Amino acid sequence: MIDIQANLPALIVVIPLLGGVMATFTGRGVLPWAWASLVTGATFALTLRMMATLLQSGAPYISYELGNWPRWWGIEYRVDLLNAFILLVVAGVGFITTLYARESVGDEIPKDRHNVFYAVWILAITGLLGITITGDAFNVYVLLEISSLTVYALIAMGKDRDRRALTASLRYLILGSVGASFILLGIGYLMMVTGTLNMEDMHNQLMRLANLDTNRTVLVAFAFLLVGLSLKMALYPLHMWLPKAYTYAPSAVSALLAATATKVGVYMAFRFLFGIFGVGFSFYAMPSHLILLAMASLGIVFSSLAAIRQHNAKTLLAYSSVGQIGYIVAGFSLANPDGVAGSIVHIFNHAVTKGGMFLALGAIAYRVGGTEIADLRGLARRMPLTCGALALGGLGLIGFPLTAGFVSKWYLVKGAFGADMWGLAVVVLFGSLLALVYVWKLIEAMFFGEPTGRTAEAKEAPLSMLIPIWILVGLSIYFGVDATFTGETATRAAAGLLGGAP
Amino acid sequence: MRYLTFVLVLCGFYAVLSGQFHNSFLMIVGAGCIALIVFLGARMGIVDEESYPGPGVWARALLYAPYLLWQVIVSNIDVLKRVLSPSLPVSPRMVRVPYSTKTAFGTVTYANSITLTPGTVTVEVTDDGLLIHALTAEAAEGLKDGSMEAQVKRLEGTK
Amino acid sequence: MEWTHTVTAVFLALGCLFSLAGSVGLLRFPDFYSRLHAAGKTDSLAQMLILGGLLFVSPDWGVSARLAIIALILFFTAPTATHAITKAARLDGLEPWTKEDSRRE
Amino acid sequence: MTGTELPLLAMAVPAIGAILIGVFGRWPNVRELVTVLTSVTLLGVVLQILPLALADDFWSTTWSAEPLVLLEMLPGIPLTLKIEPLGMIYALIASSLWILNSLYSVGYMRGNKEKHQTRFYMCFALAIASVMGIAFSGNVFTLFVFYEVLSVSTYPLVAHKGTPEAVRSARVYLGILVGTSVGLLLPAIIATYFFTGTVDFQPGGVFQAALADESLTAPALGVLFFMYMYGIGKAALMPMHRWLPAAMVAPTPVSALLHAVAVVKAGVFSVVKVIIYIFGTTSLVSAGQGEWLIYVAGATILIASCIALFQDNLKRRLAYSTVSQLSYITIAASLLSPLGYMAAAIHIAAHAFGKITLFFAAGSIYTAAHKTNISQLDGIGRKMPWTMGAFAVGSLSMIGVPPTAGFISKWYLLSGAWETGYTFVIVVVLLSTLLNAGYFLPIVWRAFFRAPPEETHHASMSHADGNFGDPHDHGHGAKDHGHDDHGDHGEAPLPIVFALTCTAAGTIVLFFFPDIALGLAEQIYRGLPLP
Amino acid sequence: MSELLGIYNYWIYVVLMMIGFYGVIAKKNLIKQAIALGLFQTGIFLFYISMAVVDGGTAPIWTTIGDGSIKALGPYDNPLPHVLILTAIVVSVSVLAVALAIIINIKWKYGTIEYDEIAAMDRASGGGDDD
Amino acid sequence: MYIAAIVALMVGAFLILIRALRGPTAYDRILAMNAMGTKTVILVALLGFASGRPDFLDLAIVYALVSFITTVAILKYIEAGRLD
Ligand code: NA
Ligand code: NA
Repeated sequence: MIDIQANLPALIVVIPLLGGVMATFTGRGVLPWAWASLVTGATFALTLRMMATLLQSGAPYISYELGNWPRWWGIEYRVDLLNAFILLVVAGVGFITTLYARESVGDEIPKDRHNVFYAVWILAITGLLGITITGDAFNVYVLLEISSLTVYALIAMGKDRDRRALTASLRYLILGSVGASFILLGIGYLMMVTGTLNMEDMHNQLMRLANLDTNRTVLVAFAFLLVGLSLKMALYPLHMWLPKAYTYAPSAVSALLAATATKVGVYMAFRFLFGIFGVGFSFYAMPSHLILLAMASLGIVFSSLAAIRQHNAKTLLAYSSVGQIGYIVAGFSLANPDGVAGSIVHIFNHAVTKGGMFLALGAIAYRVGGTEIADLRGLARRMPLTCGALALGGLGLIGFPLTAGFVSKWYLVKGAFGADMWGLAVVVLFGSLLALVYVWKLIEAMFFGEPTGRTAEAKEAPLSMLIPIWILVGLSIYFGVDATFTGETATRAAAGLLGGAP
Repeated sequence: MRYLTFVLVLCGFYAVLSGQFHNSFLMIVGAGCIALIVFLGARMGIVDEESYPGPGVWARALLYAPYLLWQVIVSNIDVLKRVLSPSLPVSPRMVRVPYSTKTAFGTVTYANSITLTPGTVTVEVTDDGLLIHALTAEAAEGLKDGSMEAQVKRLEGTK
Repeated sequence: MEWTHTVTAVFLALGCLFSLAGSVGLLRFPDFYSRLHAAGKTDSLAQMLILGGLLFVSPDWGVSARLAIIALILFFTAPTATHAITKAARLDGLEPWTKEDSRRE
Repeated sequence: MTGTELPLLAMAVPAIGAILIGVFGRWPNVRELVTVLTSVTLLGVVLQILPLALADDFWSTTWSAEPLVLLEMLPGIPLTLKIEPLGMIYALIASSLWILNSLYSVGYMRGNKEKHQTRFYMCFALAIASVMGIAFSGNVFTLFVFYEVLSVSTYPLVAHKGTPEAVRSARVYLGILVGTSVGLLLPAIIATYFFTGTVDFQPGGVFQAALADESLTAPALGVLFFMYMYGIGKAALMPMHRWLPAAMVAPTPVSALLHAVAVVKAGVFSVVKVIIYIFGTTSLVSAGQGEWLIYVAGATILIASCIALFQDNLKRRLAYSTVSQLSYITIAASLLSPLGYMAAAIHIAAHAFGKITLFFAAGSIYTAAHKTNISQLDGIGRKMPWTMGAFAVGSLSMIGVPPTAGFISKWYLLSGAWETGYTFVIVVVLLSTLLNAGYFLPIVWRAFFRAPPEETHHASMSHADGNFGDPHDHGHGAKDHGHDDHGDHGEAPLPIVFALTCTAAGTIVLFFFPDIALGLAEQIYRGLPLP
Repeated sequence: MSELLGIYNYWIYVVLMMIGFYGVIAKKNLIKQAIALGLFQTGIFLFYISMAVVDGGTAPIWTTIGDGSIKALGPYDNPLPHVLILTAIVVSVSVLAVALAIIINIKWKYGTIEYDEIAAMDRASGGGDDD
Repeated sequence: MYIAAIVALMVGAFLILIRALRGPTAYDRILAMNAMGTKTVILVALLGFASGRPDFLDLAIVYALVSFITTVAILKYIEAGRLD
């Protein structure tokens, strides 16, 4: 049998890949969902074991050469604390959202397409996991396209519920493909200069170049990658595709995307900006931290303002996500230990908080049929647990103490002080106040409104939805109350990044 | 019988292209492809009289080929002349020409031959005659004498 | 230069000549049907000449066989394609342009 | 239970109480019993802590012992609990008044047949738990966390009625409180940690080292001081006071909680604690950054008092009175002198008892006579002697006339101002005393010395008995709301009258036996490093 | 001038890419956008291939020499970009396939594939939340 | 020698391209595209010989077949309005 321990990194991608393909043959009824849960569960177990192996080994990273090709020729999977942590987040949230998906998908996707839906669903997770684990630059592009393609399909599958899912998906496809092409170009130019595709080797070659800051090819590569990654991260103003995509996608898909998709985009930025180009080039030679900081700040303010204006809760949360990405990008653009640590910890915190909130909205859509603010009015009396989860998640978005969101804000503001960026600290805190406004718009509707129509006789969400919702929201509270694990992991990972070598 | 020739032609095609006989893997894959093609061919019903006429036809075709080739050359020269001359002496028109070939194969060959002869192109095959587009008046007239139709009928085996 | 190269050169020249003739014809002829003459026929002859020419300089019989196969394919597909296009145009009711039309314009 | 664990127990009792209240939600009588029992138990626990705080060797033993680590929230920044004299005063007031407030609430909520009572008592207990957290916080980070929990747990109380007006006012309430705390207080705390590497409360402050090695300049300290003062929105320094009048829409027991027991007290308590244990006299004086607070607090006192003069609604007048009284405490602390700190500490207690009595009276008038405006109170004293009597005592305490506790704190404040030579403060105190008289005495005079308008017409109908109806008898006194006829009502239900009488008595007892409050105030004084 | 000529490939790649990019942004017909996207990606493929050129190098495919052994015929171009682009082409085709599938569905559901008409219909039905 | 032929054919191709762009009717364009297809096959063959790699001819075979199928497919779509 395959030696699981030795081939762990490869299995993390291969098992969901095969599982995804096989899902198409799972027929009808509950089998597709059961199969998807099994596969995502197994993958999550593998990522747990991966993290455990890494921590026990005490080594800075674990390297795995695919197909025993030496890593200069073949593809090398490299796992350090940073991507082991993000693997955990993606696989974990993926597994929990899969468990949740049975009712929601049953309600929103036609019965005969469940096997196809879950196949594409698992492949999307595979793509994201692949990007996170691979150490080969071109392999990142290939897996990026796998995850993007499957996500375009997943969003479009919301068409039976609302035809605008199609236009949203197409718009994301166009922008996503342009972004991916820019990344491909960037990788191409890097390959020309360094002659290799292995990220670590690329870094060493770049460092050996005499005048790195004035080397035209490197500059062009950096420009293309920066824009491409910003598009994939949905960094303001390249976020146009996100709001509609998250709104009209099926509920389970919105949750998965909100929690993982853009986060892996940020991870890619870590690998390229810190890992390959190195901190010195990316943030000191290049004025990119000014650009990124400016875009992030604008993103935080304008997307939060846009969120306040929305009348559909899902769009509101989607714009909030754009803002939260602004925090993450602002964090790592400070290029100091606190800022980068804040950025990494917020990846986890926002994943569980926003993931839980979208799952709650999915439960509301399941019971009430929509997620407009009008549908939410007075719902707390009918669906107390779901609305409670949404409210707690809201507190997390604002960054209330005892929630995970607070921990991220703490690191980000401290990082801003450390870099004498007082303006950024003001923006981060002003963002929290804007978040207070749009979260309270939801809370006031739910707890003080008068229920009408389907809201009046809505029943509480089924247990199979409530448990995943409360697992995620619970995590966002637990890691707000005791943030030592996430805090330390993020700080050590940040130190690794700032140390230069990926 | 026809399937045998079909398989043989495919094997010939495969042998010519790959030229690999010592590599067992390629041989197996080749056989597999041929089997697949034959299966699809049978399903599409293309392995029939029309695409695999009897041996006799091949012999007569060889006789007919040089005549055809010659016509091609002449017609191309004619096109060349017309294209290169500055005044572009062209007065295109549609003409309907009756035909008396019996078999489908005969009709097609006749139509093709008309196309290949200078100045004329068979546009449509209808019951009451072939619709021909002619570049000039002389080209249209040329067809009237029926000399080419006789040639084709001999190819067809009907006098 | 061996005699084969000169023969090939002649064949290639002739082939290109007819090919160009076809292209020019395609451009200069007034309507679709007349262009049919130029495009349809010249390709058949041009490809036979060029590929035939190359036969003389092919290094081994494998290459020659390929050249023959290409010639065969083009010989059958080119006219068929042209006829298919004509049939489609005809069905679509495309009327040929005639001299009288030019006087009325 | 050693000394260090008691604060944890003090927090646990109300927290568990909140859960039990939720569990017994469907049986009102059991629920009310649980509330009262919890409040009594809490007072018991707090009284156990008192001797430790009053001990002579407090600073060398209890204070210097390792603080109780509640949980390791951020790497290197735990939530810790520690006993401290000022916190002791705050905890004592909160726990004792909670008992009276619970009794009062039972009468009020049933008297007015309010909805969502279980939610009300749960949030109340949670609020008290967070108050204990604030009172015994070992570092400013813990204080901030429970400060925010207090804001969130009191939000449902302010928005209790659920009417659009209540929701709007609650929005203003939360908006300003969370806005100032996240906007200013949080960055201030982060900056403190950033510059000094610690967030722990230390007598004499934490900034000496940072100031010494120039990593923190004087103007920077000034900015930090400004962020702290305006970050603590609950201290209602103008212009951040608007949430207080807005919160008047809440039922009276909540107003009492807000004004006397918990919320505003959390504000001024945090202000004084930050001044003493984060900045410390020497840092502020040497950096010369603390003085602006005196003038802002002074202005708040005068302006708020003036506004109070023109308020016809009784609760709004009391609200603006609170805004001004809070700044008494702030101005006392901003003197940066031991006497000033003692005045602040004592006034926290004095104002608590005085203001809760006034609010209880206001609630009693509303329950019995459904009157909310001062212009309607003519001659009500005859109908509600106990209520208006207590109101008078409370007013005297506000004005600062002996034998009420208000006198003591004003006395210390004046002597503190005299000692530090701030004549401005003396003028402000005297002027505001006049203003206090100006907006309280007319109410008392109107209640007792003016004849009720329709007394002649309704004489026959009024059954002028003064019996105090059985608390569960809803008939008596609680006439249909619409009908504004105060002819035939008597006193409010017993629990209401009993509670307000106790608090009124409290203001007087505090005057004659101030040794606990004084003792704790002096304890703070003993902890300060010698100038 | 020769230096400029030597890299004419790169000029073509940029031109191709920009034409594609213009098409993606400016064209209102969804099919045209999909085609333009394909053009845009093809431009990038040309860039990768031009990168692989070795002076005097022939195609990186080994051929069977007379005696049946497989050997390279002298210097050949760098095969790595060629292989990468094989994958990139597969990706580009898949993207096109998904795009066309979505466009067909849009045609069924909206009845049109003109962006302006679709946007108008969206605004009309959904009350158009502003982005 | 080959180069000359290649250039000639390229010129021919360019002319065809003009017709493809100008061609008033769709059929003119299809005709041009079909002609272009045949030219490309020959060009690939010539390039193979020019660069001394006759094995390019395999490409020419495949291209010839694909070009034919493309033309027929487009015609079928135009006639029937649907592909299935
Ligand atoms: Na002809
Ligand atoms: Na591949």
